[in-house]
Amino acid sequence: MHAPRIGARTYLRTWIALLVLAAATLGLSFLPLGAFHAPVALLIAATKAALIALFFMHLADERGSIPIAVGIWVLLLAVLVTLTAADVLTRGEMLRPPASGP
Amino acid sequence: MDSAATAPHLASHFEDLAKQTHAARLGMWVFIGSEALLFSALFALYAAYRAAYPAAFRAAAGHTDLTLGSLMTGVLLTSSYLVAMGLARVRASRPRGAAGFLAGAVLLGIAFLALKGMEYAEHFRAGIYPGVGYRSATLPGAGANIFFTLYYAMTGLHALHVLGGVVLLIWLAWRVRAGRLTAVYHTPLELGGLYWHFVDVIWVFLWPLFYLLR
Amino acid sequence: MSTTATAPRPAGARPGQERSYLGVETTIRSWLATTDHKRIGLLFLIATAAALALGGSLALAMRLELLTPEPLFMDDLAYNRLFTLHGVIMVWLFMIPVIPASFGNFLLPLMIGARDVAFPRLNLASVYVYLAGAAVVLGGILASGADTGWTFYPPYSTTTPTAVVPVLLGVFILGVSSTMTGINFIVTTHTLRTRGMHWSRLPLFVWTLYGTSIIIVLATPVLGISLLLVAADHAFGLGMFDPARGGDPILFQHIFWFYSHPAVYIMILPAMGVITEVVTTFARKNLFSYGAMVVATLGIAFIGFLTWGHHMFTAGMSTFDVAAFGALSMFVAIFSAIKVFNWVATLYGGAIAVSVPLLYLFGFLFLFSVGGMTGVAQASTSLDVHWHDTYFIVAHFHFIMVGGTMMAYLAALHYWFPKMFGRLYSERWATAAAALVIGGFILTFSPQFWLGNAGMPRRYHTYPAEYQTLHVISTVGSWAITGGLVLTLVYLIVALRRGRPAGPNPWGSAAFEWQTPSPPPRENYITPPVIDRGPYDYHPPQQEHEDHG
Amino acid sequence: MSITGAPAAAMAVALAQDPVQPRHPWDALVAALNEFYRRALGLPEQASTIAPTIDHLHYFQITVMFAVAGVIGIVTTVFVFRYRRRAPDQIGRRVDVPHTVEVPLYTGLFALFMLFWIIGFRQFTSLELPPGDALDVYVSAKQWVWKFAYAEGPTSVGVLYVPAGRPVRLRLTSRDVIHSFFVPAFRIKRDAVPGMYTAIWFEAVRPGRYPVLCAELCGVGHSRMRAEVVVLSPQAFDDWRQGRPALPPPDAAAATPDAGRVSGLEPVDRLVELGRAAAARHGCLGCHSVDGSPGQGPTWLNLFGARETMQTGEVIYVNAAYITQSMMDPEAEIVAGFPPIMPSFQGRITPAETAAIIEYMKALSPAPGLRRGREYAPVGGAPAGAAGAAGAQPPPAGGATTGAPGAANVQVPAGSTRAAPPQHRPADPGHEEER
Ligand code: HEA
Ligand code: HEA
Ligand code: HEC
Ligand code: CUA
Ligand SMILES: [Cu+2]
Repeated sequence: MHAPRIGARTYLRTWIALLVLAAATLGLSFLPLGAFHAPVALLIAATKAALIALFFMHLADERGSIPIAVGIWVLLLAVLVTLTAADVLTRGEMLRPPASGP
Repeated sequence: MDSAATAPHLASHFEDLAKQTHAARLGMWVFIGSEALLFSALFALYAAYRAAYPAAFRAAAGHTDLTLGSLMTGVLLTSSYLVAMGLARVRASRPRGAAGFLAGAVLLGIAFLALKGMEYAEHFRAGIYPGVGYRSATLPGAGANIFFTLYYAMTGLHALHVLGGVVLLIWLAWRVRAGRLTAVYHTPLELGGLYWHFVDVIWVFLWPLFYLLR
Repeated sequence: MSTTATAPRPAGARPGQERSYLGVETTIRSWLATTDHKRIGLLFLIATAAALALGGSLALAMRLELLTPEPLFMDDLAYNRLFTLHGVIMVWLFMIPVIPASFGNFLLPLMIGARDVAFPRLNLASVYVYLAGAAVVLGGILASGADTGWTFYPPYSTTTPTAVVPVLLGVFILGVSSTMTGINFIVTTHTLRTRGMHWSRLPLFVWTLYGTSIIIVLATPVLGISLLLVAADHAFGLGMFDPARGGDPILFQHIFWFYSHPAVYIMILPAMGVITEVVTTFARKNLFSYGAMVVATLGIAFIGFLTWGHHMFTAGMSTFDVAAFGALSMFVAIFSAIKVFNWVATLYGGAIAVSVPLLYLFGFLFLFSVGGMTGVAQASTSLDVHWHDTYFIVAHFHFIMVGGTMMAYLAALHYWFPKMFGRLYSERWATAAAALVIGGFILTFSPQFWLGNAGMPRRYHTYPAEYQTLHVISTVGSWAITGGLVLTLVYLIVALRRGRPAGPNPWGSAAFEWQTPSPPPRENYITPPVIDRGPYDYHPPQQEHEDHG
Repeated sequence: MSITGAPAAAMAVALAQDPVQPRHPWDALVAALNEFYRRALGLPEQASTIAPTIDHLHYFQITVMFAVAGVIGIVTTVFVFRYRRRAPDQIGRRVDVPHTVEVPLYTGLFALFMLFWIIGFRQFTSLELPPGDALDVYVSAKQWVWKFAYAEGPTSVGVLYVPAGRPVRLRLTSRDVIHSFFVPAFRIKRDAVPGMYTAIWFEAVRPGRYPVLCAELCGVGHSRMRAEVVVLSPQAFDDWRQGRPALPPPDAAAATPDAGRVSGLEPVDRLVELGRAAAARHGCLGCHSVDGSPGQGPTWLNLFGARETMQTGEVIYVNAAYITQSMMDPEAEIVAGFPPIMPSFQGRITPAETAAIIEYMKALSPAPGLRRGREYAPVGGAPAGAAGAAGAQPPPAGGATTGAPGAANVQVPAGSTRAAPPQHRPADPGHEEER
């Protein structure tokens, strides 16, 4: 049975956390982070997504099949992105479309 | 069929309402997984193209409107919160408050679409069209072109989802007001909320990819 | 819908059959607006058989054309359209829905002791979405038909003047339909199992449907987006993969195969489920290793997602990805090996009755193994450099799809025909047809391995004259297959009207779906059954009982 | 390898066909097995260094497959007979699986699969990595022709000339849609993708002609998009590449073949000059000398009107029709003492050029021999006029005639990594090089 453990108070906290994180990533985007730029921004985005899923979408309350399902699709998403990008990243210099190297 | 009496919403092939709601939620989550993979193909393209054109992508990301983008982020996050609150109110048997929250979310959703439209218009003025039409003088070159093609494809697909979500929320708000969704039975609201939050999650990733990673 | 006519006349009804799902209502409307999973299954059975006939006719025309090295009765463009439409129809209109949407819909609730699937109206909608998709595809064919191959590679697909857009959109809509089925099956399996139907007691057919559904739900959207991108490019120059604008056509291949490789497992997994049901019923014994079979099913479903790049070894993909996808393909193959081993081992110690479904099972075992093993050879990368896009590949996938899935489809048809209609068909004619189909198959597709070795590329309208002999053999074989299939159609229709009554359980099977009357009543089980054994348990309960899994 | 005459050339070719003399009985066994399998599997000849290696993996896997398929067939049959149902209500025996069978079986099978993959992938990398001294050829595909350009020097359409015994790296690209360069005899294939370069290499083991097929669907002409690899001896290749005949041409008026320079000559002389230019451009002079010196093919000196003995022993008079046929379908008649390596120029040479080349040959044969014996009639039954004879060979129906020689200018600067942008969509403002 679905026990609504998560209520209005959690929602409020989640919302505030989300806004804080958004502000943080916005601020960080102005700092000269160099190569860490993308990882940091994506990490924050992933955190926000996790917050939304856990509390707004009540994933924290679910047991069994639903968390497993979510785990699977996150995994597959990662696989698709990784192996596709890996192709472009590891092609010989010759095969890469020219243009803007870093 | 022990609990059949208490539940007019129970379909004959389910044992009880709890099972039926669980089935509905599971179905929704599976559907969301499907949706996530829909976007993931575009995320994969983004990653691959960014690997191919890193500099052009950075330059182009610097060209999108950060203010509008951040505003949209705030708008969507807040609307998500409002939808969650709407659900909390329904559960607490306070339909009036719930409908108010949902109406707020609808307004924010519409505001998001308006901002998106403004941004598109701004780009069009600069000659930044998707695909063949692309003719920006400030950002020439293959990489920027691809960046904006992806930008239109991903934000466009997302905006379509927002649009669908807005329609869904209007219908839900109306049903809540009409007292059709109650503390006992509010599965449609739960599912609609899940969908809206998912749309939010997608934006949470689009925002850095197209605005922040400059 | 012609099936209305096939409902048994109430006059001849046997006890318990008055309430059969076929008999409760017989109006056309009661069929077209039904939410009964069994009737929906039958609707899909008819629709997919029509698709098979259409796709098969295209194949026949193609084979006829290939009799001579130079054009025989059509031009290059017509030929290119022909194999494109053959591929599109066979894959999306026939093979993907055929077992899940027809037999799956019919049997899944019966097998788990449920009254229906979780979302019956969604189920009905999937029929109409399928029909809409089919209509759009056929509209595209009438408009001028695509000539891109079923793989729609850009930039050719975005620049060809033929009607690719309707075909792409039609396939997209068909994808929506199968997603609906997939969601339904997953939720049904999770929430509607009856008392005592633990996961470790699920029939293997249910497990394979479950695995297939996972693939459908998670892979189809990726196909959808790749098709939409190509359609958008063709229609208004979106240019996501346009090299003139810095796009990379190889990336399309990545996302296309991210769907289409798992899609081949969408096609084979339910077939494997059918084979498991058939082998246990006709050997009248437990499955050799239930646990290994379940693991293999899930393994195929998940690892199958990691091997898409093996279609791109010569495409200019990076060497790193070639290595990764080659190795991952070996991983997924091991699960199929587990299955083959288990089916053969299940025969050991059985009480085997050779009947028509079992004949098709033998066809499946042998042909699927050969097809799968050639797949493994292709996955060893260097050999695929020679074989890629030759008839060797055509032979590989027809061995698996026709020799595997279609054999399983025919096995299913003959195995569950009495369940669905309560009647028996003529064993003798059925045996003759099976011989024709299997023999014709071998005649049609074996020569194609040699053609591929010799370097005959696929999708070739004209070809160097030295390949002609093998092509002629192949064409002749295709006529034998056709003979067998038409014969099947005939005696099955005859059996619908005149077949001997089957009784509830003509094969003496222990499987759950045979424990209801045949054909089953509208609500499947009058009282929800309680399960106290595994699905392949032929042995008295007093015997020490254990679960495998 | 020095070629001192036509017979020597033939001998060299014969030798090259058998580069490794079996020294050990084991080698002979391997060679015999190789040949047996190759024929049984219908594989084309092994004309590249990598082909036998790849084929050996093929044989290995096929053998395993036959064994496994055989085991499945036999075991199934045995079980069906041994355990057939003897009474209608008979029930099978319950068999529970011992894990001691499962685990080692699957581990062993998996090890076998990995072995396939390890061998296969090692071969794959060797297909990817050419030796350092490879000759680069730029291959550019276009609906529906293949064009070949060398880093410096000539280009050709539809025929790839390469030397035997030297690694050749192909850098492929396409101007429109994806094509795939496939040489069955070399066991190589690689897609030509617009907007980028892909690469593959091979080393041909002996002179000969090998078909090239397009293996990626590229439109209506796909099945007719064929070409040819002509493997020359290294020396012949060098001669061909420098566009020079074995010895300086007798007529020094135009040492550099260049059609543009001959505009001021008399009409017939001009035709002769055009013919010489065309012969140089298409590489005829790489094989045929014009001064009687030996080469890959018979010399053109005094050829026109002469009697030639064919391999079949038949004697043929060389007239315009026969020359035309030699260009379009060289394998129809093979001159005695020469290997059948001359490529077909069908669809690559315009009728006007054919006429000009014949005029050139006539000019090289000032004293035609007596016209005796049977007039040779080409397949098409052509009149003896040069242009008419050429016209008797209709260009193939596909798009191959688009490869007019003048268009054979694949401008790929060596070392550039950017393919010429595809031209299928005129309005592409963004295709300029970035930065
Ligand atoms: C139902 C469909 C189906 C299935 C199940 C498979 C299964 C497999 N396929 Fe196939 N495949 C296709 C349909 C299918 N394929 C299609 C349609 C194409 C062409 C697409 C196109 O381009 O149009 C294709 C193309 C294709 C290619 C690309 C070829 C090319 O274009 O160059 C490759 C390459 O690796 C491949 C590999 C495999 C492998 C390793 C498996 C494995 O899963 C097979 C595993 C099974 C076994 C291995 C058999 C059982 C095991 C034993 C009996 C034990 C003993 C085994 C050994 C000793 C080897 N397939
Ligand atoms: C998915 C399933 C599938 C099935 C079942 C088939 C079935 C057949 N296929 Fe096809 N084929 C493909 C999938 C399939 N194919 C794909 C994906 C391609 C690649 C396309 C591309 O390159 O893009 C292809 C390509 C392909 C080619 C290569 C074309 C080329 O590259 O140039 C050839 C050539 O021989 C061929 C032949 C056949 C034949 C003879 C059959 C026969 O088995 C058909 C026999 C069936 C019939 C003749 C129907 C008769 C039935 C009736 C009249 C009614 C009976 C009804 C009932 C019993 C219910 N197919
Ligand atoms: C790869 C080397 C090669 C090239 C390039 C080549 N030829 Fe030949 N040619 C040969 C050989 C070897 C023969 C003899 C065998 C045969 O008859 O096929 C021959 C024979 C001929 C003959 C018949 C000669 C005879 O003695 O009967 C003619 C005519 C001819 N070639 C014309 C041409 C023309 C014209 C071209 C260019 C457009 C050309 N060849 C290019 C190798 C070549
Ligand atoms: Cu070029 Cu096919
Ligand atoms: Cu695959």
